[in-house]
Amino acid sequence: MHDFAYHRPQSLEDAANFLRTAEDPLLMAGGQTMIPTLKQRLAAPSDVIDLAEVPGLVMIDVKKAQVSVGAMLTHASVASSPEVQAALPALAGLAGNIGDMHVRNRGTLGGSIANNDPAADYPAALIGLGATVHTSKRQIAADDFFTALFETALAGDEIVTSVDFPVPELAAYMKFDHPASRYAVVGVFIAKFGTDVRAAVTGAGPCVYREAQMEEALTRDFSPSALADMTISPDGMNTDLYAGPEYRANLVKIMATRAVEAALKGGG
Amino acid sequence: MSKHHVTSTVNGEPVEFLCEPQETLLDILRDQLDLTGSKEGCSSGDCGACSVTIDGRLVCACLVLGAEAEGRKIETIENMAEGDTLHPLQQKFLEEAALQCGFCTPGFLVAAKSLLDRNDNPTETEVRYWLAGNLCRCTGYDKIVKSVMDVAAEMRGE
Amino acid sequence: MGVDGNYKWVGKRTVRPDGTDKVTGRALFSADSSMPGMLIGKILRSPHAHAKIKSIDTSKAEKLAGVKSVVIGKDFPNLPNKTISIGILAANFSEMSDKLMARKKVLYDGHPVAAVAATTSAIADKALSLIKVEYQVLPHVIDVDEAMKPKAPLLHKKMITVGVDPAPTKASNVASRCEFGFGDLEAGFAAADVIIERTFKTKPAHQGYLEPHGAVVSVAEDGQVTIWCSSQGQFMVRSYCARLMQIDEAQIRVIPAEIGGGFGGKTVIYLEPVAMALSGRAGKPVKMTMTREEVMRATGPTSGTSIDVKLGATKDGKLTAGEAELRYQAGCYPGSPVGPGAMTAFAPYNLENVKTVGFDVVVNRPQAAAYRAPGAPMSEFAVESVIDEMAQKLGMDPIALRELNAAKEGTTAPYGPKFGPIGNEQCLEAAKNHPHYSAPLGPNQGRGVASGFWFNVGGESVASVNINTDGTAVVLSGNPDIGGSRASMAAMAAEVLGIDYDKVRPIVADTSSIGYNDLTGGSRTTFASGMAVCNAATDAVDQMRTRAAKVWDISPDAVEWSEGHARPAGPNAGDFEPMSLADIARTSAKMGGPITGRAAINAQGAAPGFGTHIVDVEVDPETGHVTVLRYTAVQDVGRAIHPSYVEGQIQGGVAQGVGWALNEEYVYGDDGCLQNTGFLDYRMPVASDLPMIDTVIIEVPNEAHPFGVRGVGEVPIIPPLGAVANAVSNAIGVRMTDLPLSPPKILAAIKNGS
Amino acid sequence: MAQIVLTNDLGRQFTGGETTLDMDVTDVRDLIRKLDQKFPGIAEVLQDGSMAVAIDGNLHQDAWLEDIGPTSEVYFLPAIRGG
Repeated sequence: MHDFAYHRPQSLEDAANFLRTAEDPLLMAGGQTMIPTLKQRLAAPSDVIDLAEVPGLVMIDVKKAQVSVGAMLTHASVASSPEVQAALPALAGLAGNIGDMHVRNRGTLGGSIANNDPAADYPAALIGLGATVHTSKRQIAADDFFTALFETALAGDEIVTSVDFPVPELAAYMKFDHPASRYAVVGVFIAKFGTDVRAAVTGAGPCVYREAQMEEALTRDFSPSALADMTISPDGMNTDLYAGPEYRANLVKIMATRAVEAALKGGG
Repeated sequence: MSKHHVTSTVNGEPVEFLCEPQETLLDILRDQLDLTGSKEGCSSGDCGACSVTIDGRLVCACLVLGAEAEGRKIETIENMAEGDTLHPLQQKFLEEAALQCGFCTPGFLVAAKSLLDRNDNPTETEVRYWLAGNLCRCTGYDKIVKSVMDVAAEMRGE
Repeated sequence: MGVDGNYKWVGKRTVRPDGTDKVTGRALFSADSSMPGMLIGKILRSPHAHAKIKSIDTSKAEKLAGVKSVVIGKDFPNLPNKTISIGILAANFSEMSDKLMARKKVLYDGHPVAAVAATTSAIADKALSLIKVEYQVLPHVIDVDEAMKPKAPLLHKKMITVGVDPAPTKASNVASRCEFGFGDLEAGFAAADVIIERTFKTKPAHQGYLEPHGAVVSVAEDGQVTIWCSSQGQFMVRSYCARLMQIDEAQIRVIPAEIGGGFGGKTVIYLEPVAMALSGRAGKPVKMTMTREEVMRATGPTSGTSIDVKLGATKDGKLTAGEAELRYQAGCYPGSPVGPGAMTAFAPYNLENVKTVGFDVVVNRPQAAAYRAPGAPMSEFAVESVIDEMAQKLGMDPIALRELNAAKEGTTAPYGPKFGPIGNEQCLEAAKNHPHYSAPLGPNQGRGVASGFWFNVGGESVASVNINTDGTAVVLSGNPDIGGSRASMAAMAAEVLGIDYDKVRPIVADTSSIGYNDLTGGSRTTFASGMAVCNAATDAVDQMRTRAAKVWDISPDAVEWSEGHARPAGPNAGDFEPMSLADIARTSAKMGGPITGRAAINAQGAAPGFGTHIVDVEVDPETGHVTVLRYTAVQDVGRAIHPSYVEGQIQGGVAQGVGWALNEEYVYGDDGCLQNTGFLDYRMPVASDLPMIDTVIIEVPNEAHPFGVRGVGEVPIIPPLGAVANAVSNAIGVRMTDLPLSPPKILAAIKNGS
Repeated sequence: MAQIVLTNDLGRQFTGGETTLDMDVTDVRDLIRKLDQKFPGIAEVLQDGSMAVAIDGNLHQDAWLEDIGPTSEVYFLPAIRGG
């Protein structure tokens, strides 16, 4: 690791102040991506700002139509919350299949979405459910939050505080995970709100996105067969050591179909 | 960069240490506190050989900064036995030959204990998924999984 | 004693003597030791796959505060370019030295070019960044078939293929050609009703030991060297360091740390001579440990291969001829395991006409290191795949086809000699009769079977058995305990001495405390060192019989040893109260001094091992994902000294083989640099990837060993590649020939139907 | 007479292709000595540790003192290393 200063602010304001004043600051939530990145010297921040002691970021608030999750809540906490399991099983299931137990015990919602890894799971849930991101400054609709590869709408001194997930009628997330990292080679989050259907795809492209033709087809007929004749174009899809665009395009359709099946069976 | 003065509890004992911001909890445990039972197999959180618990939660010590230990309770493999009595998992690993080279063993034991502390009736699948963050190259996992299942059964009084 | 005896300790599931230290975190592995005043050593590595080193400037690094020594290639002795055998290993020390620290050229991404020792890890890192190396990048080649093409970039401009007549006049990347076989291939194939020809490819796979290489080295002012390190052989480390650094073996003491896995990958050294050079210059001890990235980039995986197999059979299933050409990546210098690959390829079969030809090919990768049954998993994968296909073509059960053609006692092995008593047929029969083999399969599921063969080796071993005056024994042997061998040594000693297992303390001695031992490898330890331990214990027993005879004033021949007691026998039977080991030991001072049994042998008669594996898989036809549903491994081990650790060896070998078959591979970029340098991208199986692995132990004793041991560790990694590939092929109806069987590859095969 | 079988490589290098020989020998050392008389230079290769010998199916490495019976079958083959 390069040299850096470590700070542990006790309030959101202090944390934001560090972001404003430090030369090249980096926020740390669970550190599960950040610390390996620092070790590989792929990042060289002047200051690391640990959010662990900032009050109010570790919360779950489950209401009938909305599940709110604090930015510093770990994946394990979301996965094991009986309230989340009851209200939004697709979200609990998604959180419970991120990485491995060690990662889930440290990794957080806020860290995941602020990093916006193209193969991360949470962004699919935010887009799929049409969530709202609360920050230290404002509210941002999920559709506006994830802007590009590893980029978000967050300003330099802005900190994610929580996310509101609307509770859908039906939802499910299915991913084909990378055999080693457990990141999504492709993951598809399908949610049905009355007549409105959202289909979010992660892993396939440089950034999480909504698959419009899928949403239209499922809006007409929320069943696996509605996707049967659909062709997903591999254009612009990711290539990595594991798989190429054609394989990913196929997975988008397969995972979406399985997500619809799972959603109809009650989610997961 | 200035060192941080950190106060925490390690294996039930109050501990103070000075650490550079870049030092991980694993560095502190091994190099400063002489607790070399936690092993460094990858340094990227992928092998689980450095498994410890922080405030009761299973983590990879290589992906925690030393400075983060401030005010936390850390438990390592060195505190798993009580006095001269091995933890039932340690005893079972010995009896069932659930270790070969022994390098991954401390991490597996810490991880398995963390599971059984929460769930004394895990299915084989639950055990396998809970331990999926720990790599073993010698055993094929068979005897490790069996040992954990057996200890769970004993803990339930079966 | 005797191979058919009933034993008190041999064959029992005892608790290993080093177990408590290993479950409490107390056991010291290579990175767990420190010395006062110790420096941290680190290595600067080539970022290029192939390049000329134009210059190295270390001046800035040397001036950095806290840096105590810096070394580059020219600081190491130049050595004669000749291959020398040491025990069961062979090495060219000129090449080995160049691999440790590049001289004129770097030959792979990760090749060391300089090293520093500094007071802290951070200063050492900083010093590495201050070393300036000017490279002239050269074209590189990674794939073995590419490397054999006439216009391939050459790694060594003067390398002429050995083993070809007349010798080629032009240099190439083909280091050598080897050939085995006998009979008349043409006639054999002419007699065949069915001939199958296929080409197979496998990727390099890493041994994947969890403990990265590490060493602490102290060079004292008088030149005495002490090395604490983890390796598969402390004597190997000593021999190699002495030759590489041109000092006497007697000046080096290697103290073996616990070893966190090796699987062949720790039969070579990477750090110790570098740490010696750094420590010698700095006048302080130096500790070096590799990162996982360094392990992946710069330590030996096994070869990637390309193999052609041709097999002929009559319509009733008699194999008439087998032929294979094997092309193995050696890495940057010659030395792939293509020889054993060629020798083992057809070994489970009785063939009258057989020929295998192997090519050892240099490429811009780290030197291939031994990996469990070096060379055999790949060649036997290729042959076992063709056997499976042959069974399909003939409409025969795949085990029945194997049984019909099985090598047995008296069969001429494809590499020449006739087999003695072997357990090949017994393994096949046990597999056929196992409930697994007849269990029903569901949709998208497939079953695969494959056999495997490995020679097993013996070699030099020394053991001492010291009898203590309280009636206990300390057993010294010289092989690192990589998977429970202390337990086996203690059990065998307890059996011979006739005392309780708990009264025997086995010690892995350092190079200055015991005579020379070949390393732990080739499945030799329980066989060869076990034989030395048995002989040493017998030597101690003979001494105790002699002492009892003196007490009783009878001939030593009239004293027998049983259940830990000297007993008068023959004409004197019943004349005296038996004397226990403890009784004799208590008076040892009065009766001539301490009792120490010793044995120094070159163990001969290692007997071959065979195994047959059955695996069921389910293939997701929409994604190509493979789930391993059930696994059964049958193996002839001669005698299981400790059945739990025998099962463990088999289960571990299976897991490695499954990883090799399904997921593990080295991925190189266009620049020849390794892209997956960590466990995040190099996928070894985790617990959730595998089912329970059932084992069936067959015991066809090896008459050469006091308890019948054959050796266990190598065979179980051989069949999984073929078994898994056969299972997947059978599940999807398409023959899979290119490992690893990644989901994209399988899906493409399903879609293309070929 | 014991039957001695050399590898094809040894045949190519030293014997003009001949790989099967009948010889009167007592042990491995004696065999190597007599082979070298017939095929000068072969002893160096047979003794440098790169070759092993199988006597009546039993594999021996570095074993000069191993007995060879009057009707033994003796095969030279590359030494086996291990992992």
